[in-house]
Amino acid sequence: MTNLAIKLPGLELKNPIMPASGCFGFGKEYAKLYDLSQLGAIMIKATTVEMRLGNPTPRVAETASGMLNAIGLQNPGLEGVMGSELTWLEQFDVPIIANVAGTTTEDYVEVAKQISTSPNVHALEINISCPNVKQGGITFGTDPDVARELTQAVKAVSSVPVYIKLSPNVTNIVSIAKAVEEGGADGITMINTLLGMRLDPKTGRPVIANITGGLSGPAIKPVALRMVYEVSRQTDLPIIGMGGVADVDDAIDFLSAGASAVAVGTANFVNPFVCPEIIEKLPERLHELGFGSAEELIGRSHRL
Amino acid sequence: MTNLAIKLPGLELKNPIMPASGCFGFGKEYAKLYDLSQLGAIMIKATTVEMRLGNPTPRVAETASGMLNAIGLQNPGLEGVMGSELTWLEQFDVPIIANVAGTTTEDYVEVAKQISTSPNVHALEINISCPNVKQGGITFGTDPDVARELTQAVKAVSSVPVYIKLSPNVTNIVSIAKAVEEGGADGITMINTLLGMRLDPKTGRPVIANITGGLSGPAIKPVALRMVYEVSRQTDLPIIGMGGVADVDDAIDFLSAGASAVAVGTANFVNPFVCPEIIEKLPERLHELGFGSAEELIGRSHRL
Amino acid sequence: MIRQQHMTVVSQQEIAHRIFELTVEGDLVNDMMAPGQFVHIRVADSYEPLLRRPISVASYDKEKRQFTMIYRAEGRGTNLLAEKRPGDGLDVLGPLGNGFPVEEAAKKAYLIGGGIGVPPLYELSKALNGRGIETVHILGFESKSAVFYEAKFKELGDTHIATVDGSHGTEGFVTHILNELPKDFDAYFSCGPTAMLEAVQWAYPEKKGFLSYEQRMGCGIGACFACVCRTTKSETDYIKVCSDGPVFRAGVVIS
Amino acid sequence: MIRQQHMTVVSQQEIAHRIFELTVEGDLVNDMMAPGQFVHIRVADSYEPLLRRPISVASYDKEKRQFTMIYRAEGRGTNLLAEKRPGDGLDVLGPLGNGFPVEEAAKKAYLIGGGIGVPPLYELSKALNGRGIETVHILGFESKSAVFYEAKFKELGDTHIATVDGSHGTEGFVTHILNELPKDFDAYFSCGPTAMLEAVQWAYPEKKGFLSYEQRMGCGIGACFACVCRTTKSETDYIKVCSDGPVFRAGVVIS
Ligand SMILES: Cc1cc2nc3c(=O)[nH]c(=O)nc-3n(C[C@H](O)[C@H](O)[C@H](O)COP(=O)(O)OP(=O)(O)OC[C@H]3O[C@@H](n4cnc5c(N)ncnc54)[C@H](O)[C@@H]3O)c2cc1C
Ligand SMILES: Cc1cc2nc3c(=O)[nH]c(=O)nc-3n(C[C@H](O)[C@H](O)[C@H](O)COP(=O)(O)OP(=O)(O)OC[C@H]3O[C@@H](n4cnc5c(N)ncnc54)[C@H](O)[C@@H]3O)c2cc1C
Ligand SMILES: Cc1cc2nc3c(=O)[nH]c(=O)nc-3n(C[C@H](O)[C@H](O)[C@H](O)COP(=O)(O)O)c2cc1C
Ligand SMILES: Cc1cc2nc3c(=O)[nH]c(=O)nc-3n(C[C@H](O)[C@H](O)[C@H](O)COP(=O)(O)O)c2cc1C
Ligand code: FES
Ligand code: FES
Repeated sequence: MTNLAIKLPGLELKNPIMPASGCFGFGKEYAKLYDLSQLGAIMIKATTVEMRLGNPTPRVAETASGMLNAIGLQNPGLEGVMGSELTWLEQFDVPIIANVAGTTTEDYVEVAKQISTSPNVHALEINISCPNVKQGGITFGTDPDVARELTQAVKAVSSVPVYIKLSPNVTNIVSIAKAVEEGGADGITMINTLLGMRLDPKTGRPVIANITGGLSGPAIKPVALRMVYEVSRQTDLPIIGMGGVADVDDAIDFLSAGASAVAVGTANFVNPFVCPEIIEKLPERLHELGFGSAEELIGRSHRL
Repeated sequence: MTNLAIKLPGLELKNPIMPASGCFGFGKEYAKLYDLSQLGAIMIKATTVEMRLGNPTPRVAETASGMLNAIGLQNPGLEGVMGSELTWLEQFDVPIIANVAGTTTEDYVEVAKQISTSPNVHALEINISCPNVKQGGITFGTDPDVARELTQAVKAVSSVPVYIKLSPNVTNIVSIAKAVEEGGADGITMINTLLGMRLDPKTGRPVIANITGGLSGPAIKPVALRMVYEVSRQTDLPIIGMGGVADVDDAIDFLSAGASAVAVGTANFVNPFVCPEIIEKLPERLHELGFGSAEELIGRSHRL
Repeated sequence: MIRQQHMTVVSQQEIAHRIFELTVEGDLVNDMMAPGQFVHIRVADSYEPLLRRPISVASYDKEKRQFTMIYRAEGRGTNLLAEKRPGDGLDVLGPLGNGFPVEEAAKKAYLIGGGIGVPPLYELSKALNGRGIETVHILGFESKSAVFYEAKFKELGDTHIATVDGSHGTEGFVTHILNELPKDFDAYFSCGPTAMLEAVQWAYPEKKGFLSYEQRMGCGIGACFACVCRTTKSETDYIKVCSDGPVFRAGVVIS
Repeated sequence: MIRQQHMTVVSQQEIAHRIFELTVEGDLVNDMMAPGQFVHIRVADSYEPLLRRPISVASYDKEKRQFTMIYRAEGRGTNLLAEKRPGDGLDVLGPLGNGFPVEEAAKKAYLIGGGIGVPPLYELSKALNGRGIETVHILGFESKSAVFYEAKFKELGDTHIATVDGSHGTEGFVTHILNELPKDFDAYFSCGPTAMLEAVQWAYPEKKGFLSYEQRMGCGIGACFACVCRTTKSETDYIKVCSDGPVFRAGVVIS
């Protein structure tokens, strides 16, 4: 029997596959398609203190093997998420990773403190890297000192382990990773989207109302993989890797690069069954490759 | 008549389309396919003081809508390039932009000084952004101060205008652009490749012998376009834009974003006739869009 | 229930300039519930193009397990879709969204469509006629070459055509026709460009109306928040076109 | 002259397990000059997969303007290629590279191939036989199910087959057969995995040999420096497999 289980701070995962934040809402829609208890975990949509309506539309645009989005952290706010979304999710046997966003340190602290007390929230993912909010968000993820301090502040109040979600839009991602490690982070999730833009060749106007958006999907996989590889070699933190995962071999690649678990974002829109499909194929693929467990594969590329 | 001509420091371009450095060698191979005098300009392969053999193979790997390369600046060296390649190119009525690379400031200065005296070299493109050389290269492009000083040093010795080629692997590309503007650069070319990686899912090994490589092709176009847009709004330097250009609408997009001319890299491998094809289609497309010249389109997205 | 199904192309035909009628077969049709629903189509087994394309159901036949779409081959995705031939497979996610509430019409309904907003009105008209409701069709197109289904709509009721260039029917927009028609209907149903929907709402502020909206989509099922619109209900209220719509009562959506 | 041409698929057949024989037609064939040349194929009109795929010419017929390739459907690109049907178009860049120098063989030649390195040896054998040269074929495959063209080679000369699993012919590698054969030939030609080329060179240090190499390619025409190998000539000498090769004299390339 191939063992898919992975143990991470706060998380006992049945398998290393989970939907990425913002690409799965709070699970309700996908629950109509399959049993969410199959998933390793669920990363829910970013939660902010107050409800947010996000950016004007169009909010998405297609690009070659990728897409841009500028949703802008639309969410029902801390009360809405804790009151209705998380409670609803309790019916499933699946750990929730709550994605926390804000524009000030106080915002992050407030959300982290409260949401970490929800019984099914087993870990926090601190989104210091969303490119689609005008203030705050992006700078937290690009300056090591700011990232360290935010990590410390969140760690001080969280009742569950804290994962920091890194932005790829930086010169040196290892320096940010090391800073959050120093700040006491329990793990890292990476990568968030690359900042990009699409124009309408007819009008010359940006297709996304917000002008720029975050690039995700298979197009960014090489960048994501390189960053996971670098960070996993140079820090001791466990990594939940993501960026362009769309099939079982992509998941294998992220584990090989050094991730301990893998999140699937954009691919859910292309194939809503992608997560259970990868989970189903993983044991056979591991067996073919000569591995008895998913765990053995982690960081395989470093050992070669 | 639609006017395609563009005037840039040192360059009187018949049209705004040129092959990007490293994707066209020194023109010999493509000269067998079409008349190089059709091109707006030619950006030749990076030249270093001494001949270089580059990295071990495999040097290329395909990715979703893109490719990775780690050629590693293989070139015949200053003497070889000036002696045989540039002389051979004199038969064509096309300005050459010489791509200059090195590992120390002295290297860059040496190549810039000499190669800028070649009669058909009308401008230099200083490659401070190649991700595939182990020392030097990459850091020049990621630190504003270093970039400024290198620009000054090269400007001091060059007999022709100097364009600096920016790396996209930075937190803040505008700060690098401003630094090279202060350093006296005549223009900017952007973007070079994004640092990426591919693994073989069977073995877990990196496909590229050099482990990481530079990501190019349609996958990176959204990132390139966003950066051209940002830099063109915040500096006064003319930009030669590139990154994923593969058809006439891509070229339109880069001009709209603020580039004054457009370079085509990876697409030459997919369609070796891509440059003359874009040049041929440009007048009709401009006419359809209601523009009388390519120049009018430049920066169109800023004015909307 | 929403399914993702590998359906089979039964027929594909160009019925007007770059307008294609595509019929596919599969069990997914069993779950179709109302005219105005749509499907989300993956046009190629490639990452480029990556996203699915939303296309309305123009008509369906549960007995034959077939449904028909009508679409304009315009961009990358729809042009690839136009290459499908009978026997080819097609990856369809659906049925999605809520359709037109046929039970809201009492005696006579106006069906107002523009361009590629016309197709869902066909199944709607059949359904209304099936309930004994008189339907009047007011359809706008770019020009004569883009007109389709005129005869089919005529079989179901009075049909008025407007073309922007005047090459067929009335010159101008559907609103030019609406101005000339009596207001003796009890409900209207409309699908087309947002500007048209706005104009139609303005024309009949006192009538019961149902409008089908378009938005750029990601998931198509309500999870990604790509396709939202604010509503007139409150400052903080919003709907998702894909899962709450695409059909909404007139006066609700701020577009 | 190198051309980029939209050729037409004449036939496609699976001739062994996941091994396809594909014949296409077009003027580009007129420029083919020697067995061992290759073409660079764009398998889909999409950016994914992006790059062309290098495939050897297995045989060509200038009168019919047709040439044949034999390839293994393995990864993304070759699997898409395997979906092409007669009548479909195919974007081919070629002919590329320099082929085998048939004039270098005097009386008797050994043709040593492994797996998907076997195909170019077929046209080569025909050309050598056409010049009155005796050919002996030593061909290695994974297993019986992967063997192709055995009968065709037999028509041209002695043919020995090795399979790794022993399911057909000699068990093991081509070198196991070479050890048993006389060395009464004047030239050998080989194409296959690099390890096999190395072994063959070691087996016949004193003979005249020509080897066809593989490398990952970008442009396929000599411009991008993706496909280089160092040579035995000097520390700084190198060749490009695509334009200087793919065929080189034994002892030249450091692989
Ligand atoms: C609910 C709904 C029902 C629709 N029904 C029909 C129909 O029955 N017939 C028909 O011809 N068209 C219909 N459309 C519009 C259709 O989805 C677009 O024409 C199509 O997505 C364009 O894709 P493309 O590949 O041709 O264009 P591209 O420009 O390549 O598309 C790029 C991206 O933009 C999106 N996009 C472009 N135009 C639109 C648009 N108008 N609406 C939403 N997304 C868009 C695409 O889906 C894709 O993600 C409908 C749209 C919606 C939202
Ligand atoms: C000169 C030459 C002649 C060849 N002739 C034949 C032939 O006649 N029949 C045949 O079956 N194969 C031949 N090959 C190998 C063939 O090119 C690869 O099998 C093919 O490119 C694999 O593509 P894929 O899409 O199936 O695999 P993928 O794994 O999707 O390919 C990914 C990338 O790697 C490259 N690649 C993968 N394997 C190889 C390889 N072995 N050599 C070069 N590039 C590779 C691909 O071209 C592509 O760019 C030849 C290779 C060369 C260099
Ligand atoms: C529509 C959309 C919404 C997203 N929203 C969030 C979010 O709320 N919080 C967050 O941390 N990341 C968000 N992301 C980023 C993803 O979680 C993920 O990091 C990124 O998309 C890369 O993975 P992918 O290529 O698999 O999509 C969003 C991505 C998309 C496409
Ligand atoms: C094979 C290859 C070699 C390259 N060599 C160089 C080089 O020598 N100097 C340089 O400045 N850029 C080099 N580049 C980068 C390109 O000039 C260009 O900036 C980049 O590829 C993005 O454009 P594209 O997406 O159109 O390829 C190379 C790119 C490729 C793919
Ligand atoms: S398209 Fe994703 S919520 Fe509507
Ligand atoms: S593949 Fe480009 S030089 Fe050989």
